[in-house]
Amino acid sequence: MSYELKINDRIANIELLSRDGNIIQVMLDKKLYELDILEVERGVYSILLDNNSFNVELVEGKNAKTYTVNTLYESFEVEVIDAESKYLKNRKKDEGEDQNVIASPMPGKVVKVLVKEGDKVKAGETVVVVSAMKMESEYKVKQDRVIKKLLVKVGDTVSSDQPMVIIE
Amino acid sequence: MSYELKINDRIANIELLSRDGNIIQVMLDKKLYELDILEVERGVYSILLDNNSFNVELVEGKNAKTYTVNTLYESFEVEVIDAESKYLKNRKKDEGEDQNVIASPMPGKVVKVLVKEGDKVKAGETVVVVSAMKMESEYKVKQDRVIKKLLVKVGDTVSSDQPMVIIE
Amino acid sequence: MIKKVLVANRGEIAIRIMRSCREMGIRTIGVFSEADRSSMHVRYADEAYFIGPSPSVDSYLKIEKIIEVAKTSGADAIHPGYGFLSENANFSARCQEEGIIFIGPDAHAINTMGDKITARKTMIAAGVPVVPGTTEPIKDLKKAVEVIREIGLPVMIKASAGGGGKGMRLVKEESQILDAVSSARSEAKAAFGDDAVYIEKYIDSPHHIEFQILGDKHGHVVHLFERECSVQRRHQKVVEETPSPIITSKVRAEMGEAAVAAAKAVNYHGAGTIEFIVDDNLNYYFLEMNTRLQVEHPVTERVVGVDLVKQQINISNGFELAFKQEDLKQHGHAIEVRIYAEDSDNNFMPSPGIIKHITEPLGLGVRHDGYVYEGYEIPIYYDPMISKLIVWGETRSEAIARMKRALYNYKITGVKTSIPYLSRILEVPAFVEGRYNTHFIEENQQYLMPRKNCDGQCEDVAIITAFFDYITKLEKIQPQAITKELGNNWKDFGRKRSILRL
Amino acid sequence: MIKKVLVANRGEIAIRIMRSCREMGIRTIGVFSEADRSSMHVRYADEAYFIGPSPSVDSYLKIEKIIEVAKTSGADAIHPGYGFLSENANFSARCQEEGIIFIGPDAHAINTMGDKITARKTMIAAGVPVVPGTTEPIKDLKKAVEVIREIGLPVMIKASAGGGGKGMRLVKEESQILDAVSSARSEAKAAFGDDAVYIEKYIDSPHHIEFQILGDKHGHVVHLFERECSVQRRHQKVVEETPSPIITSKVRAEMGEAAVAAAKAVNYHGAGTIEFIVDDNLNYYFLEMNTRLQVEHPVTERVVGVDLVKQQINISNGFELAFKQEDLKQHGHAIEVRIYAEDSDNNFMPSPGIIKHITEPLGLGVRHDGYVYEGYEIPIYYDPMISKLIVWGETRSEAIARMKRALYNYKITGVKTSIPYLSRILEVPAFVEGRYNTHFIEENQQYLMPRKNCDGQCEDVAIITAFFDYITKLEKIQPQAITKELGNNWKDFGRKRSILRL
Repeated sequence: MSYELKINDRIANIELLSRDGNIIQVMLDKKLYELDILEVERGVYSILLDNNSFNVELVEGKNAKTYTVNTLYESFEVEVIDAESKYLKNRKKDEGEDQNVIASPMPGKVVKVLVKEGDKVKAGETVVVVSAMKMESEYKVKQDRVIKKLLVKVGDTVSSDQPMVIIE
Repeated sequence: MSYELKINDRIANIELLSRDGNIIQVMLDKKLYELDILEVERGVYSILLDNNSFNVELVEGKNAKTYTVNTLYESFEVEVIDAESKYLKNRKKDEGEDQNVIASPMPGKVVKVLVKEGDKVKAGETVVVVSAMKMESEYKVKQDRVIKKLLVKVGDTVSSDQPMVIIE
Repeated sequence: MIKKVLVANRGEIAIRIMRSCREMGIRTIGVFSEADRSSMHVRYADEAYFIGPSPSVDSYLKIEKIIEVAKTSGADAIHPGYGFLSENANFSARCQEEGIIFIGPDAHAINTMGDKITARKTMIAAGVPVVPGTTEPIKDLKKAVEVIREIGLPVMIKASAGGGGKGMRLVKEESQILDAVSSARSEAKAAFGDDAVYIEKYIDSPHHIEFQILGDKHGHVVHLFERECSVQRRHQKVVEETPSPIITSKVRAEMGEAAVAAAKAVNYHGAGTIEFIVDDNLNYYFLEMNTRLQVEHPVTERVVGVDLVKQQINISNGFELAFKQEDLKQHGHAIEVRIYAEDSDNNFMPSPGIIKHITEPLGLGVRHDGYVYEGYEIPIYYDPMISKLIVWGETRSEAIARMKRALYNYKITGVKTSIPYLSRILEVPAFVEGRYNTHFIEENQQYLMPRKNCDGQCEDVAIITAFFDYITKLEKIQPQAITKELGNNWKDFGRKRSILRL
Repeated sequence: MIKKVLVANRGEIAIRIMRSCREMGIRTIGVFSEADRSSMHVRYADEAYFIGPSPSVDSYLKIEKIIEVAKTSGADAIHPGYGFLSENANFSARCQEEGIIFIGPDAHAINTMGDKITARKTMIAAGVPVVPGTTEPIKDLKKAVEVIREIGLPVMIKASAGGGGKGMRLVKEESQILDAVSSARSEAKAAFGDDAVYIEKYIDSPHHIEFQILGDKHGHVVHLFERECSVQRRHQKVVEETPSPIITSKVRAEMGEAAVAAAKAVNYHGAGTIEFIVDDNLNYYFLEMNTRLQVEHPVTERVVGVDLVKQQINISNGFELAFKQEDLKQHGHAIEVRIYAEDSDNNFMPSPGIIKHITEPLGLGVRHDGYVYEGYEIPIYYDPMISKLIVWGETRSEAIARMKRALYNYKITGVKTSIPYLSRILEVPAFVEGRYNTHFIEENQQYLMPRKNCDGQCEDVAIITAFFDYITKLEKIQPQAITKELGNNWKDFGRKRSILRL
């Protein structure tokens, strides 16, 4: 069975052809790879490919299908695409580019909420200010919007990706 | 509910009295302890007792009831004694002091087997020699015995506590 | 003799201080906020006391609470580290009142050096060069022009009442002088209702070079040479090294003498740092004094071979310095980088979170001062610094090669770090050649952008690894699902590919 | 110029070599046996090749296999590390035949120094002091007595054909000479059918002191001072330090010259070590030469400030040494301890196994050369050394204090280690005072026994922690089981205790 994995803008097609201990053969976008792959620490793989030694670290993302993959110098976001992810992706597309939720990309503490529910805000206006590690980040709307719901108040601690404001 | 824990020759009686977040109160052999206990890494606890900071490492032993506990300078073997362990302990006692199995206390490779099944061996005679990390260890019988069964042969790799010879 | 030290700090510096205490047989007291119960300094200390909620204003900055813990625990001294209460004159004074040794200077030295104007006047009196400029506001045009001619171009004109760039003018040419003064004054008048201005020499390509000093309570002061700290981003030091690649031994000796004179001017005792601004012609001017241990103190420790925390404690004990100026030498070259939990490629956004995995670089010439461990959650409340990596080499180029090797082998997952950004700094030609000033980061943006360092193979390996991990997980949930698929093995993969493709 | 190095080794030394290669921009090739697929050196290398089954005789000692990998991978040089093939003259010669640079001396130097008799004769010819004694077997009594008078008491008489202590006699007094020679001869005759004996000066309280040397291919040889290695258990070094606490600068200079003469006598190039046996009066005698890098080389690196692996590579490249003898100085004091996977308190039984958890000591003055990581299984096939801890201090006492601090903070669980044993060594008065010889371990058994270091509280904490972990596990299986019990909280614990006790 072949799988599709998304990495940056690339959708890669990959299939496991054989497996013998650490040695696997995979077909990746019509290219055949044979490599020696071994999980040496939790989430850390040692890979020998044509005798080149790679150390690859995986950190699971929001779910079991998403990974941050660190190789020597680069970091990739990789997502396994199956029927479920495809459905979610398609739905998302229908909703247009801008999101209707303002979420915090980092954990922190809400230090300012500059709007009330029902406010009309202009594109570029700051809605919430979150502070982490002595640095403040402002969260703005990208286009003219109406504040539908405030999910946080000043003093709240927010985690990464936590929705803070619903707009429409 | 109170538990019995064995540490060296001491059987300690211990009961959890209360728990509020990290703060627990326990009664240990009629002595009341209140302490702040937190698992900071897997198997590593940080403990504050009367503001003294202890770092305690636990390594699970053969089963969930046995631990090797490392404090700053000392290492203890601790065993939780419940009905099941008591039963096993009593049975063991019935079999007398000497064991009827010679097991390897360390992982290694069998380099010599000096007996055959059915052999009569004298107290102190070497039965098997195991090598690990360039060092050889000899395993002897403690009293006159008969070799009932050989479970290993030269060249076998043995793990810790693996039975090698059954004697009677 | 100090027997028990309360360390009024957290993070790497708390542990660094406790290490030296342990080597001296001194018992350590840690203090911690709500967010820091699981922090390494609590685990490293002999005793640890809770002091309040996570925001530092409610815990690490609470003078009375910390004094109270010192008394309860029987600490005879307090080490403030850097940041927090380290340059707080009131805290130094409160400790003295309570009969607790403050491991740092007295309130007088902190106050004098803490106020820029007073510090400047004190330095002038002591004969330490300061950036040439006026010490009093200038209210008339003629006087202003006179002063500019005296100082020499280029100069910066600043509104006396000012701030935010209003009423500021950089004057580089003779012909601009009159215009610039007039327009600065009228802008200042409009903005602040006051047309008085200051005039200061403008240093075109400034180097930030600082001198480490140590003074005892018997009037002896020595310097431990310089640290070059010109690699800065938004006035935050990023890379520090010693010796400075631009300084000559003649200028070093002169600046060292100036640094000692600066410290003596405030009867300084303890460890301190005299910061200078240095131009391309190696003219140097006193900038300010940091009356505490610096983040970058380890490069000095490595090259001079002195444990600065031990010296601080010995000085606090009232001992005389064990060495004279002529006993101190620089051996080889040391570089320090600061590892931050931040996404350097995304506007340096802070990246608190849980450390999933960490591999620390080790081996010859590498010192690592950190505090995080696997499973530790870096809190949102404090500085994003995770650790400092300090390397030593016989030469500057060996030190750079060693730092690259160390960064290459330093892996932290779970949070984003500045490690890739730091690696890029070490490759910038101006850095490699040692020709850089405080404009280094802005002038070298093109070298500091994230780059693709690996060919397509690297990306393919990333995909294969994620894929392999994913199917291994699947297999654990549905055993045989994967192996069954492989039943006919790879030989007939062509057939399978055409049939099974989704 | 060497561009690609095959490291024919494993463990910490393989990684240590690869680190220096990386700093020099040299690509590294690792080789691994079956047991070592997950070993850190495979992960650290740029390329890695499988070379055979786990026993080293089938992999790390397979000369032809390693040569083959070097050719396949295009390596232009091979670094043998220590142990394995590092002192194998055939291997050095085979490399040369294949046009691969062997990073080490040529076969002639290895052979000459590898054979004790030849080495002894070569040293005598070079004017290097050797332990006084006979070079030829003595077959008659009169001659034996003559020789003993010449050498001076005490002497050791050894059976020429002998071994296992048979025919050995220690003679300390004049009056014993005749008896001892006669009985040694008759015992030798009975045991080996040959009554010839050797006579050698007996060194009563021997110190093992060795000199690091470096020689280039242009005839320059320098020494990098001494290492004191007298703390030994069964001829295995346990703790090494430099400078030696007993040596004087006069003797150091003399021994250094002797070491250089010894190396020159075999046209030595590369890094090597001249081992001396030294008595309490600082008489020194050549013992043997190790024609390779030593395990304890880092103490020299730290105190002299030279990267020995880089020097080896530069020498192999045919470069001249970049320094002369007078450029080299010792700065401060360095100590190394070797951490073994062994149960030091249980007859030093090896303890291979899986590393559950590791906390490495860091900070000022600490170097750590290791190779294990969490989850790694230390294999049964190789040396039990896990890592080396090297500390530096301004003084010997600071270095000892720092080593104690580092060991205190070094935690490895999953396997037993020698860390507690090493900590005890550092506390032994004779060690602290620097008065020790190779009998140190046997003479100080009473200090080296496992001790109870903590009062009852420590044991109670151990019990409570195990208990807490156990009930937390139970709770995960049967949620609420524990909290339910706590329903009425601690106030009525008296009642519960009496009811629920099993």
